[in-house]
Amino acid sequence: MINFNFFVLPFTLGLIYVFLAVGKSWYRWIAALPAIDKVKLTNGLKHPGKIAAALREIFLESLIHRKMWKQNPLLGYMHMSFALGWFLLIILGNIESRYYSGTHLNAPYYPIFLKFFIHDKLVLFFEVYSVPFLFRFFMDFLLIFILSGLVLAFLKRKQSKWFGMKKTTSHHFTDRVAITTLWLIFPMRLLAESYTAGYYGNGGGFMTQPLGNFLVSLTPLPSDFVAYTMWWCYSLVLGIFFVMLPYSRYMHIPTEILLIFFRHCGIQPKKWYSSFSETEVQSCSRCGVCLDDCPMIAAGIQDSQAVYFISGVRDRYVPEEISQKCLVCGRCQEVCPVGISTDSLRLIKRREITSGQASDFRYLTNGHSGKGDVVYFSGCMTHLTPTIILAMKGILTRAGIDFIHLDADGSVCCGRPLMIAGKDRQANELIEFNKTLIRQTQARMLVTSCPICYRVFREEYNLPIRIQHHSQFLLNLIKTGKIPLQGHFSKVAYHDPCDLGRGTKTYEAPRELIGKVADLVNVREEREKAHCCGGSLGMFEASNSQRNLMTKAALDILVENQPETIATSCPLCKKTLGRHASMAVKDIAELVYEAIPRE
Amino acid sequence: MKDFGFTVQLDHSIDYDAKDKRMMRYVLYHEPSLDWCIGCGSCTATCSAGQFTLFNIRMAHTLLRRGETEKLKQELKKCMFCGKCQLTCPRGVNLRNVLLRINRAIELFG
Amino acid sequence: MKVEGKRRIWKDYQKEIADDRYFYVRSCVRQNFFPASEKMFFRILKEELGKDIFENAAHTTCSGIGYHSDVVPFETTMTMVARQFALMTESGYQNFTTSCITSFGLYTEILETWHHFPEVEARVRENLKKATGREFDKPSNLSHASDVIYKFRKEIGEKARYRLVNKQTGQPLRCVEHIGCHYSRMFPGKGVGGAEYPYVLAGMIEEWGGEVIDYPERRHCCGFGFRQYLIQANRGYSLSCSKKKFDSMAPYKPDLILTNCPGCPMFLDRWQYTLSEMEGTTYGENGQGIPVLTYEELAGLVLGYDPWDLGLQVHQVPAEPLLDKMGIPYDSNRKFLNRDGQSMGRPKAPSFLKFY
Amino acid sequence: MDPQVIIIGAGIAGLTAAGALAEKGHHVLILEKEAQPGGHVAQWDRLFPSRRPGSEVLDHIRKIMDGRVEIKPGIRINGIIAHDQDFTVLTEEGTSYTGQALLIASGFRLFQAERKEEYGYGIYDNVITSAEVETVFKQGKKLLTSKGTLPQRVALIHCVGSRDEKVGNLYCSKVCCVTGVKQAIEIKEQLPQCEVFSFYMDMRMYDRHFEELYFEAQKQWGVQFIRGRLSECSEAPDQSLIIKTEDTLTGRPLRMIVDLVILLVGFVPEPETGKLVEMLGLSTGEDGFILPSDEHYNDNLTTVPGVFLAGAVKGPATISNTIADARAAALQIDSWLKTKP
Repeated sequence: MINFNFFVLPFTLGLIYVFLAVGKSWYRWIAALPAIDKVKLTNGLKHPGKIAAALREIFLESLIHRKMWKQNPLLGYMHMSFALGWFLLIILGNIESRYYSGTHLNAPYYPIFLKFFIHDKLVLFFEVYSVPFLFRFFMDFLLIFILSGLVLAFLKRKQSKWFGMKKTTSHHFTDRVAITTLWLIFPMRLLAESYTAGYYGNGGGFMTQPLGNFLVSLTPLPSDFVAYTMWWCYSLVLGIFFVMLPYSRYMHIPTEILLIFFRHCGIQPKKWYSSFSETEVQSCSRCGVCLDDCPMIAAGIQDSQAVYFISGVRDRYVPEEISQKCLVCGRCQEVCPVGISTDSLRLIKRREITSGQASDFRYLTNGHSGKGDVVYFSGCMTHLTPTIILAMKGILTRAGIDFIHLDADGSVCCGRPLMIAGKDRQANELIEFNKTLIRQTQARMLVTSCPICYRVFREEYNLPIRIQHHSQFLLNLIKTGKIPLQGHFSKVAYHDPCDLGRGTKTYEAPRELIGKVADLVNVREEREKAHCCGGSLGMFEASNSQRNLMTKAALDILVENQPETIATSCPLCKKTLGRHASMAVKDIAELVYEAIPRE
Repeated sequence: MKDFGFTVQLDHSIDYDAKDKRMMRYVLYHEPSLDWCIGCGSCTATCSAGQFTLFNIRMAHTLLRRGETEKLKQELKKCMFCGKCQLTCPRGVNLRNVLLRINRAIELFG
Repeated sequence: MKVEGKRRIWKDYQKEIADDRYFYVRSCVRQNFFPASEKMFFRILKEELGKDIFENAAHTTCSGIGYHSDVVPFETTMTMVARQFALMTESGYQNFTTSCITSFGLYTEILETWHHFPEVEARVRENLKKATGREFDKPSNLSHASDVIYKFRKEIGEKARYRLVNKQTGQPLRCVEHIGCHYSRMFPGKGVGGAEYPYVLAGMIEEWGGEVIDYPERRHCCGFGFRQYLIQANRGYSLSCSKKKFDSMAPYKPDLILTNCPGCPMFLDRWQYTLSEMEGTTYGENGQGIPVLTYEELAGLVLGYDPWDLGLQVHQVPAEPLLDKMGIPYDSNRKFLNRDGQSMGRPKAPSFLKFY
Repeated sequence: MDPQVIIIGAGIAGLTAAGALAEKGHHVLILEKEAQPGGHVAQWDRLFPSRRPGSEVLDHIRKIMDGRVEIKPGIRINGIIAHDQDFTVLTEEGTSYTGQALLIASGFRLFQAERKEEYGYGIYDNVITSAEVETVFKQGKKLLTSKGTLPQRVALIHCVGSRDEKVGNLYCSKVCCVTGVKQAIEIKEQLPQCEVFSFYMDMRMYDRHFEELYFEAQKQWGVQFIRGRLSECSEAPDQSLIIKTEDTLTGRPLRMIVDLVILLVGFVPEPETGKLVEMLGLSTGEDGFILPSDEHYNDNLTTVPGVFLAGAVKGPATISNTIADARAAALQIDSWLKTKP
């Protein structure tokens, strides 16, 4: 028996093409990895534990879509039905083929078009527990599973609101072809199998058989001809889809697998656009989850979110405005199902734009900074919220800390504002300057009131001393009984500053600290999901009124549980929220200071 | 050329019509909020760099408007980009983008 | 341009100018750089207009240069000026006419001071009396020599042999009038036409057939400014002022610059040479510069005097192109001959400025 | 029957007061020197800050007054005789009018821009005043240069005749700043391609909605404000104007070529009012405007019983100020007439 028909050619050629194309890309990316990453990859692949972990993640994320489930169950189901359904269909199809052919060595198209080749193997409908019946039952079940996802996908495109999404992604031409063919694959399979089952009066499952009988009864044309045409269509859409895959968003499927391997081997994003960045970019499925969670949506900004930015990077053209129109708050990174480092990709792009710009900081001359046990760096922004400085100095004095206020006469910027604009080289000049100043103090600890400074001190300064944000430092003072507490605030809602929360994962210290002096009320979206206050230094392209909208959106969530005070731990957040809040906005240092009994 | 022991001094005044306005046009196109400036100087008063050197954002803006490119270039290098200026602006000018765009304009037309 | 608008302003700034019996005082600068101009003033008044003009050999500087250079105190200056008035009184004249703009400004300033502070006048009279034994009457009329020429511009115009018209094209010559700063800027009411649109030179130009051009830097100082010039290192400032004026007037294509101050013709003329040597820049057509004339020189040309008798050969910017335009004949061979017909020597040709 | 109240001046102040007095049943006569009532507002197109047509305000005021008040136009007053109980106003035409109360509402005159000689008004063709701009707009015409072309760049000059010792006016005329902003916007509305520059010493946006108008001019219309007073103006060969000012924000002189210079002329006392002051023995401030008997409590009263003041005779005032002031004057006159022995 020759299991061949010409209609399998489009599929077979497409399959060969997609394997070659994906293989070529994988090879290119791996070859382009920096030497250090290549070493990491080789070492990783020698490590079965890492491979197992990667495979587990591939199963959970690429097939089950776990993160997406967490984010949006409907969307999770939709993606899972496609990915897992199709995957199981292939597995089961192969087993079924083996059952019929008795060999593993089937042509790759054979399992796909199995029903075309085995329609003559009669299985009676009432033979419920026979093996072929079970195969047909589960194959039909999987088909329904996938088709249910397809219906959801179709509805999402038509009415994204039903999915609780404010915005869905828009697509390119190749994407349109790919998505059309992808959507057609399973309806075509359904029609081909059904018509075949209807024509022969057998061979179908619980769905395909009755549907086939019904369709045949309706169709005026000879049903064998219709069934054959459908097989051709099925093969064609598969073939076209495979050919389009490397040029469409669906490239994310094979790329994500590679990315997961990379990550498990310890490869990290670089400051420049590396092969790793390219795999990240290619792994974006454009699912649009980042759209919905972006604070900019509140300001009506809908063209520069991570998904659009990344697709621009993929197409090798990102308008400067798009690169600069982002708060760099990190929220999208938290929710991205693929875990793409969206902020780091954006900064890479910003570096390309601005890194060449000249700077001249020769006017900074080393003054004598004095000595102390603890060096307190208030930060530029904190100079605009002097109550924080007042509170911090009051607390430090009260606790009997030997401290020096390093930037009492004005701060030399920590460098992060420059870095967030892509000017790392220029930032390094400031970093070096500040490092010298800090070293001169011979302090054992650096405390700052500004999360922006805190983050860069930790990430870029390589200081040999402990670095704490004042939330951590104050908590420790309280825990060690260095400061007495008396007052108590009722109903305080805490706003996570982006750089402190998502930036340095400092979620608990401020909450614990507030717990010592106040009743902390819950906030619907907090910690990793906290909204940016809208004042972020990462944003360049938003107007004042747009920023105000973002601030108001963040405030709306903060005030849901009727707090009496909003607490935050960032001077910039305090200033931004304070502009629009109807209640007091205080830094946690102020809360602590006010709770200390007056001497 | 003869040396008489003295030189012709450059005209100190700004000849508006002789100046290159490309940088001004570029920055205003990309950051129209710059038009809202009333020259109050609060940006300059709060400026982090201004604590250490004669850096004047209000002046930089005016230099941009008048096409005084050379001086502007030297001035802009001193900016630390900290963003305090933007927080004090009474008119809500998006100053960090202004500074970023001026730098860009310097690259493009300087 | 609405000339009637200017006329309306001129009407507000008319001054009384004596019509005869002038007591004349010379200018320190002009005696040295443009001696022919002062001589011309005498010839025009006496020979052409038949007026009585007198000068006293004992008269001195008014000390204005010293005063404006902050080396002579005002008290001293006032006493020196009082002495000049005493000479006038002793000579039996009442109408005081000065050749120098700075003197004119200073005399005006002093008379105004005395008017408002009679005790100062009394003290000066006392000082003069003690120092020299002289007494004086204040002039009943104070004018600058250009005021006098302005007053008789019609009479001169009637006798004119040449007009400020380009012979070839028939178009009026385009003239820049540059007024000395001290003429009316301090006391607009004391100058013909006031400070913003002075008419003293414009009136002559109009009367003699030329066209006055108005350019942005017409109010700007020539740059002399006493101290700037006296110290060599500061001369760049002086030069820059003149350059600013030339650059500003150049688009209006002037045929000549007319001046009424000692310093202005000197600097507007010499600096054209200096600029050409320093920067290679020349003004006017074909590198010939823009001729700069005193009002006496211009009146003399109009009346048909020989250009070389008027001293035009000592100008750095050649006068020949202007003479050609006006159709005034001249003998190039006589240009560098002295009064006795002997050669004075021929100056070295400048590198850029045209030389005839 | 003799009128009870004679109002001098049929501008906004006189008409408003007349309407208010007529409503209270007084017999009012207005004497106006011009042929038409309406004063300056009748010449103006749209009013700041809302840009409503001036005619709308004028019509409204006239509607209250019409048919109840007599207006005598073309009147020149050459004498006022104060009797015990009334005043007799004598005119150049030989007629006389007697009334029990006199309201001086003779307003102001616009500063004559020719006096600021260095600006070249009346000499350079393209130097015009803000009043001329209003006329152009009121006629529904386009603002053009003297050659009839569309101006590419316009400079509005603030404080012309105001805050200037050199013309003897030390006071601020109050309305020119916002008029300048309003006209700048109107020019941009009419000629979007035209660059509009405003040269100011201070932007005095003191009243309600003024600052917002200023912001609108920057935000929506891109009007450029340069802090510096015009020093001098001269004409280029093509009749455009070369203006010189200090750009005080760079601390350097600035030179610019513009197609049109618009002088925002301020308020000066009306010379005819000066005669009334003499006739009645009233006093004026150093600014030449009439002084009321008390600047806070009795600012519609004068030192002469029965003589009242309303509007810009007391100094620069906006239209809303003037209307409110005229109503207040009407109340004062009404109570004075009622309590009169």
